[in-house]
Amino acid sequence: MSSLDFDISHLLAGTLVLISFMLLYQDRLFALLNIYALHALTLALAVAWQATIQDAPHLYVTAAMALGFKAIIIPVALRRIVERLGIHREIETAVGIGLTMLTGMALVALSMVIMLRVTSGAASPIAREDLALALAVVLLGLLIMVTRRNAVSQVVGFMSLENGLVLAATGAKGMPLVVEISVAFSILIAFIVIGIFLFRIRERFDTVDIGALDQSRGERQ
Amino acid sequence: MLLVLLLAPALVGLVGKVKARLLRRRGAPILQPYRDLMRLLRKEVVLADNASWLFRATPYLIFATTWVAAALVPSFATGLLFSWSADLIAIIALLASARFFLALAGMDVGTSFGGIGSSREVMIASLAEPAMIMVVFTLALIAGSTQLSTIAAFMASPAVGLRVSLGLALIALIIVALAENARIPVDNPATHLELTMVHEAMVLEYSGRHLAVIELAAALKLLLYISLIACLFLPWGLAPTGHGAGTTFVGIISYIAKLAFGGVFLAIFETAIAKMRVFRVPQFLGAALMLGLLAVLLRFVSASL
Amino acid sequence: MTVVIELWCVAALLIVSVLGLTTARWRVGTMIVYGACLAISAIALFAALIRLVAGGPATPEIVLPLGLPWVGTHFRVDALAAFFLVVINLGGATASLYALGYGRHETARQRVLPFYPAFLGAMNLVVLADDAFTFLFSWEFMSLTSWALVMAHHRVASNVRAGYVYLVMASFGTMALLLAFGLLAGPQGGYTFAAMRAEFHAPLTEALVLALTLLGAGSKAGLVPLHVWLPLAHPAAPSHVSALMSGVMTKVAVYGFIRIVLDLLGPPSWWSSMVVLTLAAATALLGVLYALMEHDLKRLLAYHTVENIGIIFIGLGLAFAFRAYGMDAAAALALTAALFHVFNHSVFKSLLFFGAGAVETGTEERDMEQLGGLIHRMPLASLAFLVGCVAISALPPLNGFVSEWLTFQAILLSPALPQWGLKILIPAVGAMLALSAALAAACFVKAFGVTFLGRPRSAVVSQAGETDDFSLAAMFFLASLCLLAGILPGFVINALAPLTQNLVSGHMPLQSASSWFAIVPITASRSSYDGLLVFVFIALAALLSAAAIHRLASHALRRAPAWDCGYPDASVRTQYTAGSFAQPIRRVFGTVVFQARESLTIPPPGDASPAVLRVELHDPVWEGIYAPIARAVGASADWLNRFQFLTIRGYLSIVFAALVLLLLVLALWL
Amino acid sequence: MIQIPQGSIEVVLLIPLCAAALLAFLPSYRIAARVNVAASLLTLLAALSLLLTKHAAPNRYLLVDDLNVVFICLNCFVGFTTSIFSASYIAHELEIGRLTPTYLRFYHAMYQVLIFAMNLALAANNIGLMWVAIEIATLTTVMMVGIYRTHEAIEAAWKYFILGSVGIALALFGTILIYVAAEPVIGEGLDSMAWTALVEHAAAFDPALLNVAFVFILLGYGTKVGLVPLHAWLPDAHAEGPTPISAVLSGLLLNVALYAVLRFKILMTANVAAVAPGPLMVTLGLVSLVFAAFMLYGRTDIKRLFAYSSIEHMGIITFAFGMGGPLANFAGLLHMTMHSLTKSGIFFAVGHITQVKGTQQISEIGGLTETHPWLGWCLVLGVLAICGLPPFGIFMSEFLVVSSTFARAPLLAILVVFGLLVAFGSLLLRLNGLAFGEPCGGMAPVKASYAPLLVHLALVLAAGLFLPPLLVSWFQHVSRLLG
Repeated sequence: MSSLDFDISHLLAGTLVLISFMLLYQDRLFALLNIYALHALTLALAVAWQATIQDAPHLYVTAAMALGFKAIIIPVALRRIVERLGIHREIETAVGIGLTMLTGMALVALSMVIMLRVTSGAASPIAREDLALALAVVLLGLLIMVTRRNAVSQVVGFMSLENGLVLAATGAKGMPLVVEISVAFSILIAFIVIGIFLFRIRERFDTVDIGALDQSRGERQ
Repeated sequence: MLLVLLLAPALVGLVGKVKARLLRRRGAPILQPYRDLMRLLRKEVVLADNASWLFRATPYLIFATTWVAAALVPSFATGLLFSWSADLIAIIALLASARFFLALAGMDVGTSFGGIGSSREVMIASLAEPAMIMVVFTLALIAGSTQLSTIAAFMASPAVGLRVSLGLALIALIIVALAENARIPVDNPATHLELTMVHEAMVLEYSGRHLAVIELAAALKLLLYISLIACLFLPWGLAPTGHGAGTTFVGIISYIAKLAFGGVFLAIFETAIAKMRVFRVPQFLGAALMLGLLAVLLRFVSASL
Repeated sequence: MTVVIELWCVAALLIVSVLGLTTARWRVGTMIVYGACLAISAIALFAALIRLVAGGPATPEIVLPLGLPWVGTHFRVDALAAFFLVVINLGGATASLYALGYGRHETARQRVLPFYPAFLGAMNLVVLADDAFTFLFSWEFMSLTSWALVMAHHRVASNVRAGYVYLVMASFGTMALLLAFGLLAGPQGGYTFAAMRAEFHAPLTEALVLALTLLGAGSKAGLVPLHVWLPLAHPAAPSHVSALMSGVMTKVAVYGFIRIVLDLLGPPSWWSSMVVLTLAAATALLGVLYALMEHDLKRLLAYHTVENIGIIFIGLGLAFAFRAYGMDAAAALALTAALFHVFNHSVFKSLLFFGAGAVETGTEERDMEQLGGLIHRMPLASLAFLVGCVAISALPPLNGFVSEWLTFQAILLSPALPQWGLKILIPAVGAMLALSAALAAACFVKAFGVTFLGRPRSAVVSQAGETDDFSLAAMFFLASLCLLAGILPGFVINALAPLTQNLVSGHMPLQSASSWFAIVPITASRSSYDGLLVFVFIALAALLSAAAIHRLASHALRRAPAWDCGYPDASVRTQYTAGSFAQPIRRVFGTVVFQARESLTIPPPGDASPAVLRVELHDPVWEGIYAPIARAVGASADWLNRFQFLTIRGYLSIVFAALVLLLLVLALWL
Repeated sequence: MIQIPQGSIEVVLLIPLCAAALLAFLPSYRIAARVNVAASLLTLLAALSLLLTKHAAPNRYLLVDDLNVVFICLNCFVGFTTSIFSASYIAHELEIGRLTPTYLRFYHAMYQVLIFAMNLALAANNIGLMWVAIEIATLTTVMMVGIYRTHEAIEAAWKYFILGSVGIALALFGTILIYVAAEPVIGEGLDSMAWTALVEHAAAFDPALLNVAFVFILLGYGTKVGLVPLHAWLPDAHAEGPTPISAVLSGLLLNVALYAVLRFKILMTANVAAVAPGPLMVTLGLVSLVFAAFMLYGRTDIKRLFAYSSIEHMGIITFAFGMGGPLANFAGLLHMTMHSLTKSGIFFAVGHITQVKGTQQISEIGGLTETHPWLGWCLVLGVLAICGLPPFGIFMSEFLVVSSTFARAPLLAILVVFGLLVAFGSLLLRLNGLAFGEPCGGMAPVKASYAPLLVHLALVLAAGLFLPPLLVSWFQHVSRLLG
């Protein structure tokens, strides 16, 4: 394979990580959703590129799915929900932005170290890069979930995490279709369920703040 | 067996006489105890309303056990008939069972006196018995046997040198003997002052023939202890097994002499010392226990040297 | 042959327990269940007895395809097992006989009848088992069934607590034994006893196994400081069950100890005997002291079980010591003493608990301070109880004395031991043994005197009457056993000879050789005791004197009120109570052991209110060991409890942290 | 492309699917409940036919071997008994109006979907397929947990959902890594995701990659197993959902997740160069055991109590497999089976108890053996069984675990024993309050279905006394695989 393929895929994956950082940095809800759309878009591109260089047509489906669902529908829907529920637009973070960013850096470094070392023998350079960056994205997604107090932003974090998974899956050479389907499928279900929950919660509280949810524990004692 | 039975009251009388003399009194004749017993036998028994069958059976049990115990102590000769049927430990245990029943009888009628007597008696006994056992250990370890005849024979033999542990054991034994026979300083046989009395408190409700039997048992016990000390620590003149008439005669004479000596010694001791508070008795007996244990330990150590 | 019979008996017992489940609804259920138990136990008893007397090698082992798949359940009866089978089934038979009468008063039949036969069966199984799994299975099953019986009257809060402490302690013991067997079996899992015997055990293994067995069997037997459940659980159960738990189940624990340490582990080392002896002496002394402070009849008896277990273990410890230095005859003597005491204690402790049960059914009262004068109400029961008291106080000519006498004889052989620590320790142990024996006598003067003698201390006594015939039959049967074993100990010793031959490869001289049924530990010149002769002498002397008195003395007899020393008092309160009876001993020992404090508050002059004497005792073991443990568990539980009140984010971050941590580990590792 | 051998696994999978479709449209809950039971029964029969006939040759998606056939049967069996129990349970819920018929339809459909998903996860020969199945199972249980729509229920479901999907995501990453490791050796395509092929070639995989993969797998599926510190969802989900679901969760779903971990452990052991998964599992297992043991102590909610007990037992099982060796592995497998039987049985009892007493607060329940002897004694037996007392089966497995461990790693064994004792003490303490003492709480007679409860207890009892040789040989074969 030419170094161009490698460079482009590397670039896209890297961009994904970068956007994850933006997600991590962002503290306004709508902006967050927009950036997430961007995140998904990049993912779509990356997947598509993988499809071309691996000439694995089924990956285009995944790319399309990423584009359709994640880049367009979900952000719009979330925006709707946010408006309808009248959630206040700031995201209050649990940990200071600066600290979060530093942690993020450390995580990226960690994932690089591990993946590049581990996959040294095994896979093609593209796969290695992809895996490493994908792990970074996954960890960053987790970090978002951990550092955000607000349900919507946590959901966003979770979805960026899934993006990382998709990236990894596509990076893995010739991985059967079943996985993408399952991923998309599960995310779809997941989203529905979240929606249901937002609704239920809407019936009871005026906020989707999990903090409010956490006010009451199962076992009061 | 009959010999000890006959001698016992005389010993008590002797002790009383000597004590009286030491106090510049003429005192009752030595045979007085026999007369007391006879009189008691003739008197009617006044039984408390609440007394149970146990109360009436106890005197005979006490008498029987004490008598058997006394009979097992080689008085004037070793290797008496059936002396192998029980060893020193058994003898102690026999006395213990006598005490057991006496204490029960003390509680039978349900007066506070009986209770006082019993509870103090068992408290004293609970310390005196281990001390006694320790003494037995010492002797048994020295003589390599718990058979009294064997021990006595061994003590008489030149094989036994002068040993520290023996001395300790002797002191312990004397202390125990004083406690067991309810003598001063542990108890005062002559008093009826409830604060101090132990033995008398238990038998307070007894009268008539029952009392006689119990008194006799007490006398037997005293005799037993003195003859025990005698045969263990001054075993001279004991007729060996398979003895001729002459040696037997010597044995009897020496035995009576020893008894007399013991009685006199006891009387002197009693007049010389004062009764101690009930709750100082444990220290007194504890000392005996410690002495006994010390003796045993010394013995163990020296045996292994 | 024997083992087959025994197994069938166990099976029958289990069936009976199912029967009990169904018939418990009706009164007749009591008769059916206990009658069946009596019959079965009797059969098992005779089978085991024949086995024991006949001697001979162990039965070939029977393997059933149950339990661990590739091991199966092994059963075998050797001399040791046979002896304990005798003890168990003797207790079982008498308890069932007693329960035929006693069980009629049972209010919670359906909580007793199903478990009682199962309990008997479990105890038999423990002794029959010949592999680790079966042994522990039956062992824990025994605990379980007895727990159910303890919980029979579960509405009483104290019983529930007792059951709790009991079962927790029991499973603690089982866990300890489990670890011990794990060591013995090795990683390959040779769980049969045969395999364990065959294997060589390193010194460290030996030490660990001994410690664990002490924990395991000790917690069941009631070694200090593992005895705490005993005085709680034994009184809580119905009396015939208390008798079984106290008189028999503790013996099963002793069996377990002997089986593991003497049989499976091979010859012990000297220090093991030191450990055992120290624990045993402490147990004997503490047990009797606890008992003296106790005024609840059944709790008192339970504490005495602790004491007697101490005496038994003293014998075992001596056996170890002698065995360690190859003094087999002496070891045999010590072991015989211990086993003889096992038998004796099972007999007279059952008898005493039966008596306590009779008192309880008669008066609905266990607190001695409320009793008194029962000897008039139930003369026969009190006679039997008295025999038990004399026996347990180790007084001749009954059986309790014989075993203690043998123990003393064993102690007197100890100077021959080369090891210095033992030289110093054993005499001290002897002193403590003597002390506890004397204290036991004192305690039973208290128990019998306060409960049966004197005047009634409360109205409950007046409703008491002589107990039923079944109970009396059981009690007198045991009482006569106490006497027989006391005056003819030779037979028991001979029966034990093959057993000691197996375990310590030595046995006492054959007793039938010596004349007049005297027993001779080593040689006649050294020491001998003839229970029969002593008994005959005492009887003769008593009869003679009585006869003589009745011939010579006057027969006049007058009933009169007790002499009141000039204080005319009607109140029964002036009698000595259990508390006041124990006061001198409490002052002597209690202040040291229990930090006993007496506070006397005398009202000011003119105030008519009574003076109050308050005694407070502290249980050193409970406050020193168990309370802190309980506190620690509670505290750490509270601390950990916070972890279920985190926010979702908190949990997520924990997961996150775990992930990152593991990745870091990998990154550093690779 | 899928040929149908006799006693085919496909049937086992199809029946629940069809039943689910049917139930989704059945209006009357009575019929629905019956259909539910019937479908579960059919599934069970199909599964049993698997058990008896020889295993069909594995294809690329499904396989049946000694390891999973046992669990499939167990799965279907408990599914069946639970459906019987849920019939009577749900009736009561409907009476007191906690559930509406609409939700019931949903409930029954979901129930069958859950059974299907779990069977699929067990029968999958493809790590991707297994992952999908477990994901489906998670989502269905999430909805069932939230079905009461009370505040606590929704919170529990939400918690379960978030933590569960994070875990599942991690598991997916691990799965991908496995594929990446397999791909160079086996080549692209489905084969490099099939268990059969993977185990065959595992020795050639890159060990380093396998290690990382296993970390993700263990954390991912470990979340579903409920290992501390990933357990947070478990108590809430058990406590707030309908009791039949708690029974299925504890009895089956945890097992399924653990089964997944086991499969991967086999993979790891097949590759000698890879770091042994043992220490990791041992650590997690011990932590779970001890932590749960202490958590049991302070519980005030009965269902939460037994949820924590499930965590404890999962800890024991994970520990056993972590220790490895024929004895420990055998014990682990046995313990899995026994635990799912016993724990679901306990939940049956608990369900009726909470219904009749009208509360889950332990302090408000008392003297059950007096007021409801059957329920009470069944609870007592169940708790004693779960505490590993004879004559029940768990005694055997705990015996094997502890005794085989002590000879190899004394310290660990002592820790285990410590945990077991604390757990036992705590459970017994609560049991005393529940079953004994003065009765309190509702006295009304209960119309419960005792059959499932008694059958479970009887099975556990029987297993404690005698294990059928067939089962033994399976377990022994599997434990050899597990190394």
